[in-house]
Amino acid sequence: MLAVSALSCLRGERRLFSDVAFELAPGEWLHVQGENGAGKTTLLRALVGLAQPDEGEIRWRGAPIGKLGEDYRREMLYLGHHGAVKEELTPLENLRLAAALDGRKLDDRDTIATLHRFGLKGREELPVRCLSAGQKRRVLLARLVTRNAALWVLDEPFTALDVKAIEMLSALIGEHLAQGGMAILTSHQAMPMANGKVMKL
Amino acid sequence: MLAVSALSCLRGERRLFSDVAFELAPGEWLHVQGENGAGKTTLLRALVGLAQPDEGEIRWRGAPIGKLGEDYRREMLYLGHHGAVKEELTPLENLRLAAALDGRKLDDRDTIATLHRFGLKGREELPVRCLSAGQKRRVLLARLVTRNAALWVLDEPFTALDVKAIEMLSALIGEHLAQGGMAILTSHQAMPMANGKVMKL
Amino acid sequence: MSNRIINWFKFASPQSFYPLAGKMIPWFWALAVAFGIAGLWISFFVAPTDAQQGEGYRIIFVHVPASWMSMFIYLIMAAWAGLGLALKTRLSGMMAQALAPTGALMALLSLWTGALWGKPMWGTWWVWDARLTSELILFFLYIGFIALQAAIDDPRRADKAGAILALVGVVNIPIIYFSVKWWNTLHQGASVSLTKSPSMAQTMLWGMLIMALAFWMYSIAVALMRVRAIILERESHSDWVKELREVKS
Amino acid sequence: MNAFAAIIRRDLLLAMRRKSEMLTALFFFIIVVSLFPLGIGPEPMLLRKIAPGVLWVSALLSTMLSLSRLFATDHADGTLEQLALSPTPLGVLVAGKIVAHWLTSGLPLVLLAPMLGLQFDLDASALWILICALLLGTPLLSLIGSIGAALTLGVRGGGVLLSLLVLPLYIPALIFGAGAVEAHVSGLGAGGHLSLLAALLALAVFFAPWATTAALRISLE
Amino acid sequence: MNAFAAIIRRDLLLAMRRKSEMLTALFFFIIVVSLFPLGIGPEPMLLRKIAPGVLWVSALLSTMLSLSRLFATDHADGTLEQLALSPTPLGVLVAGKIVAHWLTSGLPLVLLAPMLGLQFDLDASALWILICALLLGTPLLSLIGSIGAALTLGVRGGGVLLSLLVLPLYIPALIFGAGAVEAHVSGLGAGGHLSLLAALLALAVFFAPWATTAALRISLE
Amino acid sequence: MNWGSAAEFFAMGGHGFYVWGSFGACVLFMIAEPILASGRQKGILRTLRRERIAEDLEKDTK
Ligand code: HEM
Ligand SMILES: Nc1ncnc2c1ncn2[C@@H]1O[C@H](COP(=O)(O)OP(=O)(O)OP(=O)(O)O)[C@@H](O)[C@H]1O
Ligand SMILES: Nc1ncnc2c1ncn2[C@@H]1O[C@H](COP(=O)(O)OP(=O)(O)OP(=O)(O)O)[C@@H](O)[C@H]1O
Ligand SMILES: [Mg+2]
Ligand SMILES: [Mg+2]
Repeated sequence: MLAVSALSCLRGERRLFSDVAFELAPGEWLHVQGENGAGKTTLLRALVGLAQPDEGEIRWRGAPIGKLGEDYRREMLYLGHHGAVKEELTPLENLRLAAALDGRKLDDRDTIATLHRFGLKGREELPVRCLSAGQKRRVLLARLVTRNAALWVLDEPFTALDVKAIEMLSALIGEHLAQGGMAILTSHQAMPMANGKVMKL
Repeated sequence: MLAVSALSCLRGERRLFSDVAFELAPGEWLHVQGENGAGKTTLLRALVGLAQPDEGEIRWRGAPIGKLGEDYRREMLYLGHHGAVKEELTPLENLRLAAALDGRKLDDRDTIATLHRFGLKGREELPVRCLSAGQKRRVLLARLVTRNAALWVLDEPFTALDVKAIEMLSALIGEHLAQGGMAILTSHQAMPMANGKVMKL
Repeated sequence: MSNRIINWFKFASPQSFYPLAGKMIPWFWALAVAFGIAGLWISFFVAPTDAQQGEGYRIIFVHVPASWMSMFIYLIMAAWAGLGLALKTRLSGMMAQALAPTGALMALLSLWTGALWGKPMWGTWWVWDARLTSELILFFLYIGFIALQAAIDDPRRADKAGAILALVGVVNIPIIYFSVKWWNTLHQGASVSLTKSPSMAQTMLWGMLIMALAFWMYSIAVALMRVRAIILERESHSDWVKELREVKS
Repeated sequence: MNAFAAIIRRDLLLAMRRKSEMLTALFFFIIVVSLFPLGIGPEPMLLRKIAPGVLWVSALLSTMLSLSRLFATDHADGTLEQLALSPTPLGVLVAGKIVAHWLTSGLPLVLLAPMLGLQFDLDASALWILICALLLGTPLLSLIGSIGAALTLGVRGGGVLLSLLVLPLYIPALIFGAGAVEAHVSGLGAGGHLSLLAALLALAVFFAPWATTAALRISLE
Repeated sequence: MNAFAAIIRRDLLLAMRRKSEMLTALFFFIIVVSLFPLGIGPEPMLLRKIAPGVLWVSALLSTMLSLSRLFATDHADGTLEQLALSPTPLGVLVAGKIVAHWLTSGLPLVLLAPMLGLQFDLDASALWILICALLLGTPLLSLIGSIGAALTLGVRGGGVLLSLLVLPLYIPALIFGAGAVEAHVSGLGAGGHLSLLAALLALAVFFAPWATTAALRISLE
Repeated sequence: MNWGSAAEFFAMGGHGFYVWGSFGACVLFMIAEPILASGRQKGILRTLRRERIAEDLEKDTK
């Protein structure tokens, strides 16, 4: 499905990585490893199309992602270092609006159920500004459920989460893979999931 | 040295914690534990004087910290969730300016050596904006070395750091304790240091 | 045919343009100096005294070339920028960046010499005349372009952002020019207006043209000098720069 | 189309949630307009003469101030990245954001202007022309401004740089807008000015969202 | 004293690093001043009359725009918390920041104003009065503005709220500053206006840093 | 020849200040700009040379 060949990225005069190549088939996941500053975030941003690689090609279902455009973006979900939630809005509103921008409408019941699943019970109506670091992160991650995407690209999804939340999230990723999804993750912590491909930068 | 008694904090109508009490003597460290949203960050901000507790008292060398003011602040260093580094400046300038504001002048050699110790070799002259998430964090943490403080208050110091950096940091904290310093930390990860007091919120 | 295109692209690469520019610069300087001396000679020793304006009119010999160049350079700059955006040639962005300060200088000189002309002729340094006002706005556009590029560190990003701004500006310059013109002529309250240029003697025309050529050659020479510096700055870590004779010695 | 409505609704909701922001932009307009009589003196003749100019310059400045937030908040919290990655074309979302910006910052000015015009002793027909001119002109300001906002996104000193880029481009709108009222007052008829404004608006509607989208893609890289 | 110099040096260094920011604030001033003739029309008589008012209002706006950055960047990246926790008294640091703000945003305006005055056809003696008035007035603007900047820190829509708070406080400075030039032009002598400006400045030097510090402490809580 | 003497030439019929102000500014700026440009070129060359020396040293020590 996703095939990457001979990818390389420059930053300033520094070559972060070169000749990165891998393939990802349904049900597989990739753990991108590397020290701080190795270029993991840069690689992920290139994979989703936010940064232009200096060389190499990224193909999705056989076509270059630059050509696919929206068709690729519809099947892919990227959650980065950033909050990407509106601090003034409540978790519920945040999820609903994010879905509306993708052109879909969420059912209120399901959305609230998802928030509960992410441990935000009793915080549905509080502006995100008031939430703790970990709770903010959970609001963001709830989009994994409310949006159906085949490819998940997650940059350090476990930061700021407590032990229970990490377990919940890795179970979620496991389900996604079992249903034929794909995932690309970075993390400095040990991964609580098995059977991943590993790539060292 | 630091004595806390009957501390309690409200947020909205929610009582985050109450009757928190502990003492910290030179060479000791405290690990504040708790789920996401338990109130760890709130507690730490109260301890350093950035938030007012609703009840209870915080004493440093016997005197309430509100009264001590600068005398307390001179002996204490708080590093929070936030970056607290200027994105336009280089790591070197960031450290030098932070020290200058505390009324001290840093020796260039020592500062560069510190940056190297924190794995920022070759990045001394790059604006912080260009650094990776972990590298930004390291610039912030370098202040632990360049500023002599007796009490370190660190909110999730290990986020975004890679394995080597975590080892280095915990060794640093160990040294600090061995020299009679004190530390208060939060973290969801297992602590690589021994002999800490633990407090569950 | 295809051969020529390849050649063209070869010189569009910074690596081959750098030495080429180095070779061209002295020639343009020579031309600029030659035309400049000739132009100055005509403006001070050949051109006769003007019947209405006395000697003050001699400012025309720098004022008009500067005004022309300021407008012309903006077009060239925008063309380079657009080319860079369309074809992704690295050199184009550098050329645009190199031209901007010279263009801004020409606009400034036009304003300065115009003001110095206005004081004796109209009795005031500045009037809100259409031409003057649009020249001032052109100067602002240059400054905006330079400021935008200076504010962005990543040169590739700076090039692209600057290109969009330059193109938007090109669309707007005629709009601005005509709107200002209309604004000014609609309520003609000003007690002074641009005195009609005297029917210029042949010599004056020649003087102006030669001075304009001098300004032109000067602009090319300076822009080439600046583009060489920019090339070195941006490519400082590529191998060909390290192998340059200037660097090795 | 669905997403277009959704982003307008989202931005309006956010504006409501930060109500103070919208209101203060309005008050800024009111205060700047009211500063002039203080700085210049109370002669009614003089005031009537400078009224259209002052109102338009203030409208321009107040729109410009709110421009810096057009994309900046979305950029800072990472939402803009998500918008760029959304399956909806970015151009549609950008157009929606521009519409929302006009609704929250341009439209209120139009509604408020007649009241301020009274302070400067303008008569009823001049006020009508003022409203028409502002109705055509303020969307133009939002459209042109969005290009500047996108270009200066995430750039150091963005706020002031933005004004440096955008203000010169606003000049035709200013000239025709203020000119319309003046022409009417001096008996020349405002039709020409207004139709030129409309032509500029039509031009901007086509090109500005496109240029803004291109600029945003560059800023995100 | 050491830390006082250090914070001035730091802010100047940051300003140098963001050179474009300072320059663009200046150009903003120039452009806004130049907008008025475009809105009002080119008659020299009229322009001469409104010149002091226009120059002062523009100076005020340009100072105000740079105000929002006075504490905001330090706040956003957490440096301000660190300043408040620093052993140096916060008041000293605040005073240093205000001085640096004037040096980077007020002083350049003063130096530039005469040139713009020429565009409005002011004569030499009026220009001198203008410079004196601005020299007394711009520090006043920085001092008063810092209180507003501190109060609106971290408040949503801070930028515009700031202008709402600060502009009314600027009115005395505007009246005396623009009044000085006008009084001189109409032959009344500018002495009275200038000494009132000086008195206001003396007052502000004592109270503003103190009030700013108090406001900052509140914002940080 | 329009000019009787050098003084006449410099006076420019009473407009000396304006004429020489214009031509002077042009000459001044047009001398300054190339100097600045070549200064920029020299500066970058200097750093490049220094970097090269540093690289050579590094190689030697290895
Ligand atoms: C700051 C003041 C001034 C500015 C910004 C300015 C600007 C310009 C510009 C942009 C042009 C080129 C226009 C074109 O080729 O269509 C020009 C040409 C010219 N200007 Fe000025 N000008 C100023 C003052 C003056 C004054 C005071 C005079 C004479 C009294 C003057 C006389 C001329 C003449 C004779 C030309 C050439 C006309 C032509 O080629 O059609 N200018 N000026
Ligand atoms: N202009 C530049 N010049 C030199 N190096 C640069 C420049 N910009 C970025 N870099 C480097 O590029 C790298 C960016 O890495 P990236 O953010 O992808 O790291 P990462 O693997 O995600 O790290 P982390 O684990 O800390 O998040 C950093 O090492 C940074 O120092
Ligand atoms: N206005 C409010 N009403 C109700 N609850 C609030 C309000 N403001 C904050 N809270 C709650 O207060 C808590 C703040 O927690 P704090 O940030 O101290 O958590 P933390 O222990 O640091 O968590 P984390 O591990 O995620 O960083 C959160 O649970 C939040 O939901
Ligand atoms: Mg990263
Ligand atoms: Mg926390």
